[in-house]
Amino acid sequence: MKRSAFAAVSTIALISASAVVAEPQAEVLHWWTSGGEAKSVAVLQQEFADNGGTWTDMPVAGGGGDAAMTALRARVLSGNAPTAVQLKGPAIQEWYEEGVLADISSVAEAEGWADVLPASIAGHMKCDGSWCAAPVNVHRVDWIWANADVLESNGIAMPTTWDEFNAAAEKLAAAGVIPLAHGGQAWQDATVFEAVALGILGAEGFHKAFVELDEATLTSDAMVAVFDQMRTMRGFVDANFSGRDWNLATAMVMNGEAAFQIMGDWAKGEFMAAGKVPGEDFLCASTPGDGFLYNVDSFAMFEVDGEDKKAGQELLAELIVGPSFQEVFNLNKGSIPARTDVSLDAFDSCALLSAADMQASSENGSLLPSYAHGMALRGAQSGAITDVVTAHFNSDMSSADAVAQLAQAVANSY
Amino acid sequence: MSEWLENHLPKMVLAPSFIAVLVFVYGFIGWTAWVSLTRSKLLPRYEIHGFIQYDRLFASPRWDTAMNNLFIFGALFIVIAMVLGLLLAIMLDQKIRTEGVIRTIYLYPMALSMIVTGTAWKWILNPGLGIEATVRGWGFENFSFDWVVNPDFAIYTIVLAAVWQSSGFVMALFLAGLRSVDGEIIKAAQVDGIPTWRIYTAIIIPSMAPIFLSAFIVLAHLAIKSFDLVIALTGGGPGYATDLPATYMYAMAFSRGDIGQAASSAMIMMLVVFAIVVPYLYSELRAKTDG
Amino acid sequence: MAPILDIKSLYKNYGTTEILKDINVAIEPGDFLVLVGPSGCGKSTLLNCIAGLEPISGGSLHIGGKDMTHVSPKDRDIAMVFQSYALYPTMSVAKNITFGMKVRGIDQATQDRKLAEVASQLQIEQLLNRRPGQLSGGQRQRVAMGRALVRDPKLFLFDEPLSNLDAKLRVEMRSEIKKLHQTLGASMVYVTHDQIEAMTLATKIVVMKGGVIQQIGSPSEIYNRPANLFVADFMGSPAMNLIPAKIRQNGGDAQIEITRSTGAPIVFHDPKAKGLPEDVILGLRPEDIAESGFRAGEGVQEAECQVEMVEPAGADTYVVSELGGKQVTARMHAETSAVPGQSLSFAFDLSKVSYFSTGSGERLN
Amino acid sequence: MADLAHSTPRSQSNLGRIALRWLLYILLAVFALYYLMPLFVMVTTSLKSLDEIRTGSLVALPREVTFDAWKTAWSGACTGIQCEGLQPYFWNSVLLAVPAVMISTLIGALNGYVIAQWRFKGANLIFSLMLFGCFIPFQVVLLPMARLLGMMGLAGTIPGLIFVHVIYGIGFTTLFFRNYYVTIPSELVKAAKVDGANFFRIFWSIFLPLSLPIIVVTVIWQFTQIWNDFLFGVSFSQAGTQPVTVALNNIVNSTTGVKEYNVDMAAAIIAALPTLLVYVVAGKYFIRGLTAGSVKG
Repeated sequence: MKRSAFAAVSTIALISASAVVAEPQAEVLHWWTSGGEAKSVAVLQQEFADNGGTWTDMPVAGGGGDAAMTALRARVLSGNAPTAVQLKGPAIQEWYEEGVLADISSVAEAEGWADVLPASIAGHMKCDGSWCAAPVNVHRVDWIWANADVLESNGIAMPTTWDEFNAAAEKLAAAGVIPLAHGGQAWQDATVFEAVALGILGAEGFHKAFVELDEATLTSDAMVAVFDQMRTMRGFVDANFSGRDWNLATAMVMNGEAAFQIMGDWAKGEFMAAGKVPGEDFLCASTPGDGFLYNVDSFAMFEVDGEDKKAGQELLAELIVGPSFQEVFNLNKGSIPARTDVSLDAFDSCALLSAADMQASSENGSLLPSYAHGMALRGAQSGAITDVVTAHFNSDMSSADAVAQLAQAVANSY
Repeated sequence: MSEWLENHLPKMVLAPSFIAVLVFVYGFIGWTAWVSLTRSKLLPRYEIHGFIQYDRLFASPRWDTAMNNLFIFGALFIVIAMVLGLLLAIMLDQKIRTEGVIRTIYLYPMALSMIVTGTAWKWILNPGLGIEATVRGWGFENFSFDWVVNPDFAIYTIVLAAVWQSSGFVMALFLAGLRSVDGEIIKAAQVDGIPTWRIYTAIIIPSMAPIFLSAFIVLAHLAIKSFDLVIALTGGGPGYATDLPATYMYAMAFSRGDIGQAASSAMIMMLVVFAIVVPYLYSELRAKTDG
Repeated sequence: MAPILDIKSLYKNYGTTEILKDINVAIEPGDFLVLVGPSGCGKSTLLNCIAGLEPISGGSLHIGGKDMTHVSPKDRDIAMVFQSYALYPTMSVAKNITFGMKVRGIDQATQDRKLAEVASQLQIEQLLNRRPGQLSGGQRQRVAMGRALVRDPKLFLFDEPLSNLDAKLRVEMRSEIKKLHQTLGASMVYVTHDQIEAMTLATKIVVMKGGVIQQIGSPSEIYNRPANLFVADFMGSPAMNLIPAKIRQNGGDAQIEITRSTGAPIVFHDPKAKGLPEDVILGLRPEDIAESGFRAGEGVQEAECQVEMVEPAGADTYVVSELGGKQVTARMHAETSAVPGQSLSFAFDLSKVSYFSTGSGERLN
Repeated sequence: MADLAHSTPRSQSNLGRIALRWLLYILLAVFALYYLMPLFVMVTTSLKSLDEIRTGSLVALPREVTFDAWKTAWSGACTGIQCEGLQPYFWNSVLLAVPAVMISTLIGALNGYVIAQWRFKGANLIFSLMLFGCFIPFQVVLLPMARLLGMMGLAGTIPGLIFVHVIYGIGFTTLFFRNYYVTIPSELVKAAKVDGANFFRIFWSIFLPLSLPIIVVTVIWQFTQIWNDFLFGVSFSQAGTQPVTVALNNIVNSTTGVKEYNVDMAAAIIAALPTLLVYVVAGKYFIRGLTAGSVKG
């Protein structure tokens, strides 16, 4: 009795909502909730509304999307999937395999996405040859941020090799500055780790290890060296790093308490919000070594009922990849556009550097997905690696043990 | 007809709850058991693959840590919360003038979720920001309180916060117990010249045995389910040093898309719960049918 | 006239345990039936069965000539007073008394009138606005009675209503209940474990043990002609003397021989003992043993006995002696000359004697 | 019981007694500090400006008190693209918690009444099965529950969330009421039956009026659980039905954006106000209710 009453009420709600024929509707599940991020999403919502659509916002923050994924799973199982969901990396293909994603090839082909997106990024947006997701931006993960004054007063230049970095760090430590601002959370440990790994293994080695999960590479001496460098880095971190939020670490760099931070380009937003100027107050550079680790945010469309929602998905996909949104959004978010034909005039020097590096990497094959941010591997495998990385970094485990555990954890993750 | 209704009305009133519990507790446990035998990834699948998930589970060092932590955390948390709760209750029972205020102060953490207090706790425990820094600021340069950043001690900070949250409730239970102890027994003991502390240890506390049991059950249930506490305070870190089975399970199910693995860990958790709760239920029901 | 309460071969089981076995009782209108027995004998269960609070497992039950075996309590036309009074704690005394009427939808005017009647009858007018928690034990007792009285039922049921009162109050309330019974002429069933209460109140007593009725009868029948050893021992205070004895059939006469540890056996003659088995238990109430010279009559026979203990009890003095290996109590007048250790001549009134089988414990005469 | 403190026998000197008393108060105060610490941090932070937080110590009194953060948290903070603060979510939580608490309390009361006073064969087994339900880790039920809610047409709705909270509240509410009602003599039911009252009448007229202390305990417990719930809230809600904890989480737990700690803290306090209020106002009755029987075994 009660149930049918509820059902009736929600049916009525649905009917009244869809009374106007096929007005684009979208309920969007995402985890961009903080000020700058929210402003970026608001841009999209505005464009969506301008094109006659109704945007229903469903933000779920926390744990780098964990909470959102919890909600998503429950929604999909209850047969009530959101229209569009912030999803990225192989998770898109995983969801596709569960048979719940919608095909947006018609939009992609009409808009010519294949021509404007770098091939490796486009690859993430395809499932079995058809388009199933729309990319929003490209975050670079392998950034090293520095306090300009601190480096200058200690006579240090931005390091270009890990040895240089180590030497600089020791010098800074001797001068009483914390060399590396770091927050001891598993994903931050993994972020530093992959930057180090990219530098030491090189682009090819990185691909072998963290995309192909090649056992030989995972257990190689080079990998031992990566862990050795991590152990060294551990010495450059202050004693109170555990559990620290990344933005507090950024604040340490800003205040001159610490010199460097290795973090994706969202850290730039913190500097900017505090009124710091890139190139003057703070410096940005890629971490030592060649290559470019990208973290591409994208939206996947879920299989839904109703013409209005399908219309919403198509409109949304079109807008997301549209040049105007790509520009405005990324200006707000600190990342760079996913499509390569957007004018970068309004972007800051760090973003320009990022765009140039992406171009170059794309050409020489060193444009690589970030493992730490879920671009390279499925959740179970990347999680297994992170477990070992963070366990090693936060204990006195030897590098040899770590490598052995790494291989085992990866094997146990299927 | 009306007589039949009258005789069966109590059962009919209980029936919906019973059916709900059967479906939503036992049905779901059964579902979890099933899924734990599959290779479910992002979403549940239903083809049985044997005990592979359990093999993976027991091969995982992180799960080892989580189970170890559960026992360390569970034991410490339950014991400390009980002892502290009892102590506070006894102190508050000494005709304290401001009892109402103090009691509320002790009790209020129960009202807050860890989402609310997590950040504050993180700062307080962080050596560079919180207690350590403050005490050093007072001039005690060698004061050290850095458990939260030490993998070997971080689990104790979880205990600290968990005790903070729950000991007030335990205190309330014990205070209620103290207030319902038969006053004549105590008068008799006082007439006999038994010192106050002996009255407590020999007469009052033993008479509160059922309350100890209730408190134990409530605390055990909190310990096993502790989840947001860890997430808010340490996120399982440093490394995964403060992982608990509940957080392990959550990580597997929702951030790793490894539902089969999560289901197998849930089943092991359930076994632990079972081992604790069943003896309690047994004693509970026996005592009640005697009476 | 049909019996007001008629119970036929009633059984009550909990699972496989039999609580009540083959209960058959009937009472006439105006009877005061007391169910008495040690705790756990099933008397309260029987009362609950009569009230309909416990379903019965077998047999039938009629109240006022109507079959009530499967009728719910509220339709049995009964009222009940409970041991703990069971007053509704959140209701005032007045509400407690009128609750039943309210539930039954009786109009307010009638409720008020009946409440006033009952309140004056029980002298609780000044308590009507109080809560049960503010009343003394005796007052609560009265309110509980009031709640029953206001119903005007065919049958009143009382479940040990006086056991929570102190001794003095108990005696007071007892006589008040008796008075009430006499003025109302109502039919009552009353459960108690106190045999004095049973004797003073009842027009009819049912003695129970282990879920089985031992004897049904008027108080004097129960007292004077107990049906078996259990009833003999349970009813009366001090209890009936139960002395092992041997009977020697001697032509037209029967000799009763009682051994004792000191001295020769006592030998009595009693024609009533004719035809009884050799081993019997002889039952004699303390008041039927007196000092020689204080009792005369047909069945009185005397014997010398060794006095072991003397207990003055005001109006009487109890003198204890040993007979047949048992302590035998004699009820003597207050000025008795008995002294412990001395020998005294006792007069045994054998006209009142009861004989019981040593095996079954059943009455033999 | 409370006489204990004052009539301590002669064995202690007056001086010793006073010293002991002082010690007692000092100890109580120290513990009070321990319990108040996080609240202190939260309140002071919420009254600081963001600049002061960036530059000063996190654990210190504000140099300059400002209530801006509170205003923002209530009606201006962004939880996604909507910058309406906690306000709309707060009312969602009210709409969700009030009926859920009322329904689960009523069901618990009826269940406890049946189990304690209308015993029948198997009632104890049913009770223990229900009790065990209290201990099930909630993560276990998320996915199958989502599926069932979908089948019932309740997915993403507030009634759906109420349903879930009621289901998983039954164990505890039944436990509370059952333990309270077993201390009430069964003769009360018998008397009422003889008086002609039926099952529900007895419950309504006699047991419910008696239950105030345990109702307070149950309501406090359930309200705290339901108001503070995040897991069910985030899983079974959709845009527009999210409870305040989800919004708070959205404000507090952003991963890659600028953190406004003062707003976070103010939001946290606002989200916790109802439960705090319940404890402060009803705390006294809470202890009383526990004393009244619910703590027995």
